Amino acid sequence: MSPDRPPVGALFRRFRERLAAGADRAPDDRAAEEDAAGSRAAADRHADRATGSGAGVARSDAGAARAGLAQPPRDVAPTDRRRGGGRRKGGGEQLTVPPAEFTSYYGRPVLKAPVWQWDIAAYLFTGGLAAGSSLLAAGGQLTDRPALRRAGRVTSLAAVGASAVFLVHDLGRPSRFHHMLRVAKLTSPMSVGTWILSAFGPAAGVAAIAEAAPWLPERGVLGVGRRLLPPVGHAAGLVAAATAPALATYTGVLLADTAVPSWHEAYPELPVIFAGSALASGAGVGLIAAPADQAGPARRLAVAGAALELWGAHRVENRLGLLSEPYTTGRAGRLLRAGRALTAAGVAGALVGRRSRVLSVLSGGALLAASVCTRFGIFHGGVASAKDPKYTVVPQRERVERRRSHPEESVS
Amino acid sequence: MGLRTFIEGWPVYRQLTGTDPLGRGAAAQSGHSAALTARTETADSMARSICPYCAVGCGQRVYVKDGQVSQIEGDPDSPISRGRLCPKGSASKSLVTSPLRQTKVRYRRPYGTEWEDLDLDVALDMIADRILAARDETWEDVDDKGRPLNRTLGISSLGGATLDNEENYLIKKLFTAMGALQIENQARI
Amino acid sequence: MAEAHPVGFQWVMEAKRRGAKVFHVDPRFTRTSAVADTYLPIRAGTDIALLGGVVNYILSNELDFREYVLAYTNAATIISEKFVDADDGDGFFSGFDPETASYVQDSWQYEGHEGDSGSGHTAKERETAAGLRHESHGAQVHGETQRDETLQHPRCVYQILKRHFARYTPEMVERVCGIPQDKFLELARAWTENSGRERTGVLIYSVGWTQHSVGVQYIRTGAIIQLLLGNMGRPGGGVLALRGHASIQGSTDIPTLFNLLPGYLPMPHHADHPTLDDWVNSIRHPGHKGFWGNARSYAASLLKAYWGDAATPENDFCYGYLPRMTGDHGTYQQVLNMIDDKVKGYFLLGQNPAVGSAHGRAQRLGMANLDWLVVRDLFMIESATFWQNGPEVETGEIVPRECRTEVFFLPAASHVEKEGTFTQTQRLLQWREKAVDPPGDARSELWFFYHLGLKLREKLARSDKPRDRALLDLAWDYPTHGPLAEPSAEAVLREINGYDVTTGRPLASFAEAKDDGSTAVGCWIYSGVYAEGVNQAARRKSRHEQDWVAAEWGWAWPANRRILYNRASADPQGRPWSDRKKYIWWDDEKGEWTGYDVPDFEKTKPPSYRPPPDASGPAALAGDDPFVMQADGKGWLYAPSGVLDGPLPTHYEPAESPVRNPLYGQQANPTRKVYDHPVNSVNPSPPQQHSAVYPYVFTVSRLTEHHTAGGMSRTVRPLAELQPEMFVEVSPELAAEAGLAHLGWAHLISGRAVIEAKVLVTDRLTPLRVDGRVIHQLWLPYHFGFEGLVTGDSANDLFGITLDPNVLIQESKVGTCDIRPGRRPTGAGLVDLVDDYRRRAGIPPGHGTPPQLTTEVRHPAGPSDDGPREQPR
Amino acid sequence: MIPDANSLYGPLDPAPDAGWAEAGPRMGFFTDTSVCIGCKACEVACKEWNGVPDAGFDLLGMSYDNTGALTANSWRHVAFIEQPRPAGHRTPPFAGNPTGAPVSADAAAVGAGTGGPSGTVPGVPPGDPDAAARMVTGPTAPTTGNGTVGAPAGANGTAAVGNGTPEAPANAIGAPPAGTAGNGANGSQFLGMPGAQPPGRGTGAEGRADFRWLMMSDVCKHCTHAACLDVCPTGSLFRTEFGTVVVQEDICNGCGYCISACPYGVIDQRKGDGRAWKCTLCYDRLGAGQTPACAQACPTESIQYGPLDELRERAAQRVATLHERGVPEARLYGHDPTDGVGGDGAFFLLLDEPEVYGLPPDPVVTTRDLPKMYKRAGLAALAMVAAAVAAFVGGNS
Repeated sequence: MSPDRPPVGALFRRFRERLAAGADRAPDDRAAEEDAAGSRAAADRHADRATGSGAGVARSDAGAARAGLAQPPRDVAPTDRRRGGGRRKGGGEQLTVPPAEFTSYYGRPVLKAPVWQWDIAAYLFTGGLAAGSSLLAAGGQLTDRPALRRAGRVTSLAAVGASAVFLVHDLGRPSRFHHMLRVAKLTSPMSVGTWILSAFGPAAGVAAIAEAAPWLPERGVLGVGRRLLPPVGHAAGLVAAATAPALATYTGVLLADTAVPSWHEAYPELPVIFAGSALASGAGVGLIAAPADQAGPARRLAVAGAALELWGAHRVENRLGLLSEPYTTGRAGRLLRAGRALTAAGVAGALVGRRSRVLSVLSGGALLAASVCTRFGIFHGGVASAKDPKYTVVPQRERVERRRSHPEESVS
Repeated sequence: MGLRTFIEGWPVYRQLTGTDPLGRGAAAQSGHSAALTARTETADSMARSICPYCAVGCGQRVYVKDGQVSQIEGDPDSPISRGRLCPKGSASKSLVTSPLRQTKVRYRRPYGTEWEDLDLDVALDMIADRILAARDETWEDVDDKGRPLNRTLGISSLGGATLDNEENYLIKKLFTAMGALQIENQARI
Repeated sequence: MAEAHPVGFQWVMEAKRRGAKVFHVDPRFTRTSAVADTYLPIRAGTDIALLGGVVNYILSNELDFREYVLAYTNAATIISEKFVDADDGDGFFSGFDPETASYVQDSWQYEGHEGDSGSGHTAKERETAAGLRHESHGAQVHGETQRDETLQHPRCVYQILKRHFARYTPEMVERVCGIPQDKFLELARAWTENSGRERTGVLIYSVGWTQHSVGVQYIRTGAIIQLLLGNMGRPGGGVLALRGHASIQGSTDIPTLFNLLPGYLPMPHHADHPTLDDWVNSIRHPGHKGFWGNARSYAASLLKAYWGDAATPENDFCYGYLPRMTGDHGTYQQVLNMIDDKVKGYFLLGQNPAVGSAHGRAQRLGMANLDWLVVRDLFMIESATFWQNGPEVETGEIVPRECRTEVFFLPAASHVEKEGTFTQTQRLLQWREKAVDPPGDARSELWFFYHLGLKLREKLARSDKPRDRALLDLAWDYPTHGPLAEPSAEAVLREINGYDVTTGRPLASFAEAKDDGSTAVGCWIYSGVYAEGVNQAARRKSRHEQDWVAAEWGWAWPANRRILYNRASADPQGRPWSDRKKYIWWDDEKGEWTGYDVPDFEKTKPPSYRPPPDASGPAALAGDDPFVMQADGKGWLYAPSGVLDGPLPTHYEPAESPVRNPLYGQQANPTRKVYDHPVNSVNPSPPQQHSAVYPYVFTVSRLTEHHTAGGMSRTVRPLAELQPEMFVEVSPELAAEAGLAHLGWAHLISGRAVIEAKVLVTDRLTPLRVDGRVIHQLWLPYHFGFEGLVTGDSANDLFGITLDPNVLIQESKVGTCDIRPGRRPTGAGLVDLVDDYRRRAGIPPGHGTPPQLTTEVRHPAGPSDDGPREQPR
Repeated sequence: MIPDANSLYGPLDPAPDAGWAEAGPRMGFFTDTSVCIGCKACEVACKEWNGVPDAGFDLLGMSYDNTGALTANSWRHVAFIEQPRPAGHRTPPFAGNPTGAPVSADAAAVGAGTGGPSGTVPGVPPGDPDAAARMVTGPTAPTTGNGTVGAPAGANGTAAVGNGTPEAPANAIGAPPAGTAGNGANGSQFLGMPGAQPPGRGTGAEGRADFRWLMMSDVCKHCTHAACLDVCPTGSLFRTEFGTVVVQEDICNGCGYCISACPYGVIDQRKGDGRAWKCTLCYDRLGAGQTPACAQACPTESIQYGPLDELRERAAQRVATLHERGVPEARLYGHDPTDGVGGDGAFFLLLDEPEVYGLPPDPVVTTRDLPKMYKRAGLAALAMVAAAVAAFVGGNS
């Protein structure tokens, strides 16, 4: 034995510590955001790893525990069952809650996390913004609120232009963006979206360009344009508005039609959230751009949009059992909470600040920011759920077990 | 390409007119995919070879296209391997086409710190000179009792066991004729 | 086998599918163990104890296949009364000569043959690895032997065997090998129950078995079991060697080995073989039984092939041109001579000793001390760049500016860029067709040596020195083809096969070889590979178009036989032992041997044939003597000659072992070869002091993903990525003891080197309880070196040089070391660490030689530290 | 042609559904892990044939798996799982050896922390140590911590005897591990109440005796209902006439949708290339009537290629045989045409739960719910329109 060798017991402790350190390296920043019960669970979990004692009981998901569900079915088809108090604790039932204990190959994710970068989340926003503002524009156009129309159309074009940039930029092979037009696949929300964008984009573009008519000279070729553009723009604006709802909501399907657990299971809500978010962001544009006398519809849109958005977000944060967790923790949780706050502030501001231009602009900004937060929140929530095998394995395992114990109720 | 062929080649058109309305299969196939075939089918020639790694002796088929090895895979006819190969045998194409393979003679002069280039013929000539010099310097005609030795112990050789029998035969024959006795092989190791 | 020969392993899986039981014995749990029915972890270096236990189990329970054993083995033969067994000699057989560390074998002989066995003193054989020449045939025995068919005679082989192995009890197996008795009995039971008339069992070893100081005796023990159980010469039986390189069998058949000429003819020895007649007679032993009677024809035909027209009966076929051995000229002796500045030039032909040979540091220091070095390889291997990137450069032992070795690196042609034959592990010659031309300056060895030969002859053309005659008279005129003037491999193969020198007709078999200079045969055992002018090795008849023996795929030596000694697949009367296991049998109507394979017997010699008393050569073998290459036609349970370290296998501890030999006073093989050289050292083993400095047993072997020294795998991307780093596998218990962390670094220290590796702590390794103590083993892959896509320290650097006496193969499958967490020191600190360990282990600088003999009195209580130290050789 | 009623879910012969009116029998893989020897010939043969670049040179410490996962640069992946658990049909490998508590769980936990960029996007991320530990010991297992506590108990015993030098009668290591070691590792019963067994109450088993080493060559499943294919917006992913799913490298523009859609985490984007890659089941070789490269290379016929119907039959027989031979844990995975993806074109015989091998236990193709999703989107869109109309019509300012 070498004299400079450290004592043996100490050496093996290093091995253990390395293990513990490995466990600690795993991202676990949820604890801070948990409510009291949740944070205790998380702390326990942390302690488990650090000390190596205990048997991993504490891995129940906080949402389910709060709900006091005996056996929270984590993959159930969405229902409208309302939650209970949400703070109820204790009770004999809870002991039988199976912890979110799961197995995977070296603890690695079963799924590949989405390769989409921030630009897809940004597109979710700009696409919604384009849709919302084109609705606003069309409304303005039909109810003769030129400020809304103008702002809506210009924003819509800018947003749809940005969307195109984001979408192409996110491609692994941007030069092949036109391959999107090779096929028209109903089974592919992205293909459907491509064709929607193909209809919406030019229409929004023409509508926006039509806004330039007043600046054109009165004579000559451009003069013809000056005369023709407004009616063409009106038509285009209506076309854009007609496709706008599809544009705003298909993105919900786009995310939901994946194996990403928290996206897929949220499929009933995502279109709603995105529709609401689109309306709210469109309303935000209206609030920013329109004089107070024209901003009434924008205020009402803001309220409607916020309602849809908040309702949807609340649902995904609570209804999905374990799969709600990614939306309430970490970056997604922060974003969604910020979005909620901003939405509330924006709506409040819009309603209160009826006469204040400044307040309206601020409210509009808040709504836009809220929409950004919501989109990024939903996006990151899904990504987080794909990265952690727990969200893949636990619900599926429960489904298997359920089927095994109740073969007659085969889950379809 | 005329507009008509362009449109007829457009998968959306094929979706609408063909058997694949969902665009999942026949309609979505690209021209490139439709024309795909195994490159073993289009090889210029195929040599029947044996895996160079372990001693099991698995049959290999070596496909050549344009003077380059395009694929090496197991020979299904072989009663030994039945067409199968282990990871090493499967990597044979990478072995023979590896960019790390040396294809130029390299020379390190005494006390040198870098490799230099050298012409193959020159190298062969230099080696021959050195063999003869070493042999002359260390030649043993007879032992101390006058019994013949006929040898040099100034030259050694160590061969790998991936050499062919024919190669080993010539190596042994030439070295024996030059009196070089210390000829060894992986078989000793 | 699944680990290193996965494609061969398909047949094991096939057998398993049909109900075969697979036992796997290995120090670590491998991919083979994963699918085996039973896995037995064993202490490295103790296989003889395990197999000896099986022999004892068979004999003490009389479970041998008695009819087979009686008829086909030398079980009934009576041995000289002078013979003293190791059992009585505390680890020594009679006749040991401590001066030369070798045996005088007279007392080992069959009764009545003590003087004329031709073996006698074996010091020279030991020096020249003479055991190797028995690869194609057994040693000689003269005349009739005395037998006791009842096997009751106390000096008959059966009884000697029984006594010798009596102490290899299950308890002893457990004590020595660390294999629990239950496990051992499971193996012994299954082996015996699945052998006999209706069933056969096969023993498969990988050639790590040969890399022991008792390697040959390992295989002997296996062969004894298989003979006792009647598993030799029968389908589904045998002892199968899984050799590790494409043509390593070919490299011994047509040897590039110092002590052999093609076809296992010995290289002449200066003292023993001054003339052709002396040489030939030493091979064939006039008057002896068996197939060596024609040795003169093989020898004369070889010389004729070498020197062509110059070789005539009058000049003894230029026998005088052959260089002579004076002792050990093996590769390790060469390397030590290089260090001592005795060697000028070195050729490395597709070989990488800087990584692949034991004691890498000695290899590299030797190469750094040459005048010139020629490396021919596909890749820039460690042996070509030792002067630039070797570990000794880092420690300052090799300074590039001071290293005089002139290095020529010549790129070689790959296996698809040339044609020729490999001989694989099953003695099968398979021809490879050429697919493409080699790139750039790359050339085949065939090209290199042919053109080198031309160049040498050209330079010597005007020489009148006698020494140059051998080169100038050499038959060296092979046809060439193509722009590169590549010599014809087929022409060389034809010469190997042999031909009639007047007509040029290729010989059909070695039976046609003549001793009058009318035939030239390059390698007599390969005669027939070019029969009828057809390249038989190139035959590729699909397996779907022939029977399961597949005799028309390639060509197996000798005479295209797929199972050797297949006469033993029939009973003495020539009938198959059983219908299930029929293979070769006597067809009474046709009066010949027939079956699925080429009979390994004279085709028309009936089972009832009995030789006349004065017969010699093949005619002296009876019709029920299946082992035709053995002089008495019997399978040798007991080897009266031919094996240098004992007629029977005996368990000796490895040269480096933490354990005292529990069986005998003699610790290690007394005849093992050790070089007394400053660079070489052996870690102390009990009863020497300080063996605890190197407390752990380590063993090395292959990974599926890599090949030998890594030159053909660490350079290949899809392989390199699969095992990208050097690692060491340790058991959790050892990890705890030594403080190692999974994926952390560790360094291992032996008396020669210190290397570092990443740690894999795995349940696949286990400590063993050996003789009441817990022994930890660790395992390393030996594929890594400092060049290539993935690099790492070389495991072989840890080994010293200790050789098996029979074949001079190094013990590089077991050694002792210490392991410590963290990375190794670099530079001078590295040398200091090794020196520090050596100092504590009592290995004095410059003296590496351990005692050859263990003479202390054993303390039954356990190991003792106060035995005598060094024993001068 | 009207799409099949089961076009999105349920049993289906996918090739005719994808417009291949003349399609032959559906071809696929059956991977029998019970005969896999983990040689990785499949990985290499695949790379050689398909020109797949290397996936990086990282020692992962995941037993002999240095590939890590199926990625764009590894279309076959051999998984290695070391388990101190009985193999059922054979003698315990370490019975009678002086072993302490097993360490596989701990080693796996360390291995879970390795990984990183591997030539694909986003690479192989590190895993969860607890889940890794459970992979080794099974659901009955203690957590990482438990296993780790056990090991030093034995180790400390040795340490006390003088640094473990061989002179010492170092048999302490063979003593029954004190403390919590072996809790469940040797097959103690899972009581359905994790944590119900207090720490320290082990089964009392003496060290690890049993051990098995599972190996399994994973590959793209070529699902009957292939989400990757259905969501692909360019038609790059398509169903071949053999019923397999192939990415067309001349079409793919790297939108990444397929990667999120795959319920098995198979398809992946290649860094620097941008396109998605995965097993093609050697579409080019199939077209020439040849066997895929991996199946041809596989030495032990662990990977079998053929008409799916035949393979399913063969697989069922194999499972029956294994059950007879005392391997009750043998089960098929992905063979069932009524499962969530309509059955896999590449299915497996496993010796443990699917998630142990990194497979999802009950994958469902996401497009099963696509009609419902569109419906919800439509409702949301209507709500949007309604809201907009109301906003403009209903107000007065």
